[in-house]
Amino acid sequence: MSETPRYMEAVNQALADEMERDDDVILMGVDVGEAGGVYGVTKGLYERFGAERVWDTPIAEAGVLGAATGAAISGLRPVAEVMYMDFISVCLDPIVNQAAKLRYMTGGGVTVPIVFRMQTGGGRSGGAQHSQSLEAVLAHIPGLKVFCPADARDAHDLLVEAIRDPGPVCYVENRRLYRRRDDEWDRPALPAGQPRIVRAGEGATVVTWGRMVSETRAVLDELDGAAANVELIDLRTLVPCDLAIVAESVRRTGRCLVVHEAVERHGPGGEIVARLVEQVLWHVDGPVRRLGALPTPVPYSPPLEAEMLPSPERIAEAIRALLDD
Amino acid sequence: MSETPRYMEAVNQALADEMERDDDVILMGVDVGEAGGVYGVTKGLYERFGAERVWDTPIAEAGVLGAATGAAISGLRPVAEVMYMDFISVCLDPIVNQAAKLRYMTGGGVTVPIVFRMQTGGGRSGGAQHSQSLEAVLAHIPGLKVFCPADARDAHDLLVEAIRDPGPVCYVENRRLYRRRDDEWDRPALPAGQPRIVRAGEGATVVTWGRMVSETRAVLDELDGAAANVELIDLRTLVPCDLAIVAESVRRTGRCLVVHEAVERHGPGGEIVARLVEQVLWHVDGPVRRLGALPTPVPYSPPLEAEMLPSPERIAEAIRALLDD
Amino acid sequence: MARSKAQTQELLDSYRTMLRIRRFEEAVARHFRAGDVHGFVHVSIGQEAVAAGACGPLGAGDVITTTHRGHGHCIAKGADPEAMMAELFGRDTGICRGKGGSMHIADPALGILGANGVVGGGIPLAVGAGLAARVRRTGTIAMPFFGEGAVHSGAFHEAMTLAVAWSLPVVFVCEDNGYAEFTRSGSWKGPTVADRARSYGMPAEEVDGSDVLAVRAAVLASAEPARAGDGPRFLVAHTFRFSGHYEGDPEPYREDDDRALWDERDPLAVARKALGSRHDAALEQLGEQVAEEIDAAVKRAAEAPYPTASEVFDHV
Amino acid sequence: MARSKAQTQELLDSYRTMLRIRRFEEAVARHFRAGDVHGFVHVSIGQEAVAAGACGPLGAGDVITTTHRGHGHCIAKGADPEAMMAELFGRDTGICRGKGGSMHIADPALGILGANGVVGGGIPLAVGAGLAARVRRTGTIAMPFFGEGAVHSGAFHEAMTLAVAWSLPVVFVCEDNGYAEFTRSGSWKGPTVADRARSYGMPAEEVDGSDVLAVRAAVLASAEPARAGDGPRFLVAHTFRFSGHYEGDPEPYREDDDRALWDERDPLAVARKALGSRHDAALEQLGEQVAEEIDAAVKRAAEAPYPTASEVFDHV
Ligand SMILES: Cc1ncc(C[n+]2csc(CCOP(=O)(O)OP(=O)(O)O)c2C)c(N)n1
Ligand SMILES: Cc1ncc(C[n+]2csc(CCOP(=O)(O)OP(=O)(O)O)c2C)c(N)n1
Ligand SMILES: [Mg+2]
Ligand SMILES: [Mg+2]
Repeated sequence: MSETPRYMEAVNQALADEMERDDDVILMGVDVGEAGGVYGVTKGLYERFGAERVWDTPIAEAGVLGAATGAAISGLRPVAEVMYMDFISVCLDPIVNQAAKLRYMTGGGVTVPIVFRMQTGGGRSGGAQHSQSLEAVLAHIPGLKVFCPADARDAHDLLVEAIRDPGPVCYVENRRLYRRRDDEWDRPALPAGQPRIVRAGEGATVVTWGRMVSETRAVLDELDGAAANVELIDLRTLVPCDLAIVAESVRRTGRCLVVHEAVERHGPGGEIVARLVEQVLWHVDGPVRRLGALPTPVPYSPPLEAEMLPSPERIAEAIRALLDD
Repeated sequence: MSETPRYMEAVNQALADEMERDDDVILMGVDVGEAGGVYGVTKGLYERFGAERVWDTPIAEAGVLGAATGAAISGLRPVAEVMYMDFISVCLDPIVNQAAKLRYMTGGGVTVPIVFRMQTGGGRSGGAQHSQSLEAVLAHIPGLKVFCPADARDAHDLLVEAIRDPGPVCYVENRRLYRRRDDEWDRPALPAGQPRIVRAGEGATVVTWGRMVSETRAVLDELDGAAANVELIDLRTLVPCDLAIVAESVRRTGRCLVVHEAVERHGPGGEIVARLVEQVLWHVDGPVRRLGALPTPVPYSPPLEAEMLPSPERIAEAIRALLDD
Repeated sequence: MARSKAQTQELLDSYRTMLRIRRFEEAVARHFRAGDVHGFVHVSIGQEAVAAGACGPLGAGDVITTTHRGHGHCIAKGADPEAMMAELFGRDTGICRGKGGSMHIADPALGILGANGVVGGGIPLAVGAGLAARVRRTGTIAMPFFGEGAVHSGAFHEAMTLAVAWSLPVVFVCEDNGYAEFTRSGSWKGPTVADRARSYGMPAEEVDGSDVLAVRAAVLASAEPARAGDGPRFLVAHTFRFSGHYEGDPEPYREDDDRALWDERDPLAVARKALGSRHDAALEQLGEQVAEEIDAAVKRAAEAPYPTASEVFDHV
Repeated sequence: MARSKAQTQELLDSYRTMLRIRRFEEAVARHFRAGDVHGFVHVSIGQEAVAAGACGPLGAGDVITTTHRGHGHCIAKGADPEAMMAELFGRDTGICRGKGGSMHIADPALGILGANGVVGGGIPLAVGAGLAARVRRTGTIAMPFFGEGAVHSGAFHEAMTLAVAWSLPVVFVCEDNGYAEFTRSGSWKGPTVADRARSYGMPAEEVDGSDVLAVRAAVLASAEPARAGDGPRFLVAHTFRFSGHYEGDPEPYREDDDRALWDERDPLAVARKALGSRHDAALEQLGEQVAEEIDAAVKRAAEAPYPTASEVFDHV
């Protein structure tokens, strides 16, 4: 086999395969068609499937996502793109008040098989409105699933699963992973909800997702002594999320750190810590902590942004502190 | 003195006093003017201050809140109403990407003295789109403060503080408290960020805010034995939030329950538990837990909604379990 | 103008639909006051001709979305008043199993994609249904109902823009019922709703929303080209909200002359007048039938069980 | 048509503004490629006449909001290119202390309420500034700049609606630069931007966005009634995005004839032609001055310190 696909190629391939398999799958979004997407993720799909399957849209995200939701309850399976996750601000209603709730409000009268594709990726001076990781906002809304693939394998498999899911899924890509190839492309597919042990260890457990998986793995590979003996778990999906594997790990290691790119304050780490504490309180002999971004908007200037986001240095420091305290 | 004001009258009074004190304070919202608000909260203000201070608006919340934000960086101090908190879905951008970030993005070039007034209040069959408590969504966004007054005294004082604050404040009323009068109207004002011990106790600590304060107090007043000896703390504001008083309480009592009307999953309780665990892990000899709403949209049917929201029964049960485990 | 026999039959059928809506909503209002119906309830008394006239000509595959004031559209599109009443009573036999309530009443199997608690929220949904109709070549149309208050919303603008951009089979129906909550129609400087619609490049017609056959004719004229792929159409129905904005509304904002309009605008009275006295006996009988139907609906709703607690987790 | 002396001076002044914008953005593009300027950068090369012509007549108290493509508007409204360049270099001396970057560049003290990374996001802000001007009776106006791609957004619709409803002193300026990202203007069935604007009940004019004096004249004509309380006005400037959508854009979507337009549409060339050869010497000197100014801006930006880490917590 030639080179394994890049993360973005894995996304593209999942879209192509599902569109091939099921005529009801359509794509919608700003410049996802002829242009192939602002990052090239949907390249070739317009040519292959045509304008009735791949819908370029005006910049009218609330209308587009609302229409996608209406199409989803009318027999199609739309994959609608929000170009940057930050822009859920202009189209939250169809996601949160319509798609997430329609099946419930109708007492099961409809299913809403829709995927909201969006991407995030701080750390490249995108500025305050193009850098946010807002997965906690979505994960808080009953009726939504939230997938955050960390590598090409999961980018593919979780998108396939999202498209086939009868309910709405927010599928969050990380653009800083787009060009990465995957060591483990041959890894078998895992279902959503099941965390994956990326690296075994006995001294402590680190839980994360998205870009922070590879970031943390790189940090761990550099550490030595006790700090090297850390278990790393990729949560993969925030909803659903079966923490049994994580709890088992923390019972073993006695310490836990949740790392995420999202702002720490009222961020996704709180949920994970709170659930773990419920399950493992009497088993831990060290701290259960979070490391997320600082409670500020994302600054533009590189040194400020490096300070704001969880950097390799801060991750390393947090892991050392976890082991020492 | 005659009767103390109801919660909604306290809101009205704070608005009137601040509008009287400062000509730059204006109100905006659907039917806040001539009609006096859909719940009557702004009654009399249009007559008293006129149409250049109290702005009825079309149903165009994204435009209105954006305009309010533009007015705030141009010398006014708008209090803009979102009729139901659920509708932040149609106007999140001005709140989250504009008002919350403008001071930061301009490096301090502007202040954004704006209050987003909104109200919530589940438990009355408002249905899935008129019953949500979404304070966690707002509290996650750096740059926003989030106030959740639980009684008339705080409804007044926190609104005054919100209006005078140089930055954006989301001020969340609970409509089910609107007609309540306050036992403690003469209580001195407390600053935002400082929790308040509502009821002293030594057996466990319960932390909550909004309507759940009186709800939990009523539950505690009914309990007996060890269960009666529970400390109840009103968090009052999610951002800012100094947990020192809570941590001190939990160190004393050794057990803690966070109760909120919001959905538990990725809800505001996670943050509080995670921060408390950081501070008190070695001092607790019982669980640190959350009790929030179930992970479903809010159902209409009364028995289903009662099941979904934290009811007096479930609060009592959770407190008993807290003491027993 | 002389009416054909077919038209008379249509008028009789429409009258029946309107009467069923009227009696249903009167019962809803009564049972709201009695505490059997919960939450926020908005009735469409006075606006029945729009629902009946617009939904009458729709096919089974055509779909509608509606607003917080949607009972009438549901009944006109074929929803079962008994299941609707059970819904409003919060019962397990409800059309949404008690989960939706008045503001989310729906019956997707009948093409009723639901009421909506968010002003403007249903409009893009209908556009999406139109998109699905186009992609799947079903030959069906989608019809969003919305109030004149919704046209200021971004959702309206974006939905209109998409429907035009993609030539979708959508017939927009705006009911100008005189008020948005407590604000009179036309309070805001700006174009009329019809002119606003035309500005998107969409043919728009205004129609007397108290005249059920006029609404019906306008919908028929609009639906045909929309269905044929000629792009969306728009109707403004001038109608009259006889009740308060919500059940319990004290209506201090009403202007004196408001109620005076009632006699000439009541769509049932208008239809009855058009029918003349020739049908009095039949209509009397109809009145009894409908009263019975609604009474039975209420009775069965009141007897139906509430959902069991564990159902809270179903359908998430 | 003969030009008055005053007009010639205006043209010379405008030319200077445009040249400063051009050289600034060329430097930005260069230093983006060199890695000194970060993130997402959108230059307005080809559109300078809109910025210079529209901001030229504004007073110090008048305010603007702009888009992701806002350098030109900022310079034309008086922002210091040195502080702007330092911002883009991410330095502590930046106009936003390094916190904003290109997409959020602003100088509120000069009435520049900021670029915006959200398409449509700045339009309601300007409407709010207009509201403040009305309430505070400042006699100032607000001017949102936005691209033709933004007119489909709900934010545009709601902002337009409010400005009309409240007769606010706002002059909307839409720059139709041929593209929204990779999508050509006019790709979507629907009204022209000017007709869309008129539909709100707002006078709208179209102007050649490569002709700085034409833009200036149109703005002057619009600003006066807006300022006097006669309600909002709208301008569509037809212009031409010479560069890619963002720096680094490979532009595969360009049509062949695109670049051919450049010679006749370059606003600097247009102005220079209008000035004739009489000013060649002065313009040559101006060219040197501007080059020096921008070189110095780059030099000082490159030498300036980055913000210290603790500043991350300031201004939240
Ligand atoms: C986004 C949003 N804003 C505000 C409301 C509150 N609200 C409910 S109905 C209504 C008035 C709607 O008026 P109109 O569209 O004319 O419909 P009508 O009530 O007259 O049928 C308002 C403001 C809402 N439900 N959704
Ligand atoms: C709400 C939103 N959707 C999408 C984008 C991505 N985006 C950035 S610029 C742009 C095109 C804007 O086109 P136009 O308004 O014509 O401005 P121009 O780039 O031509 O100056 C898009 C889609 C965005 N920034 N905000
Ligand atoms: Mg109305
Ligand atoms: Mg453009």
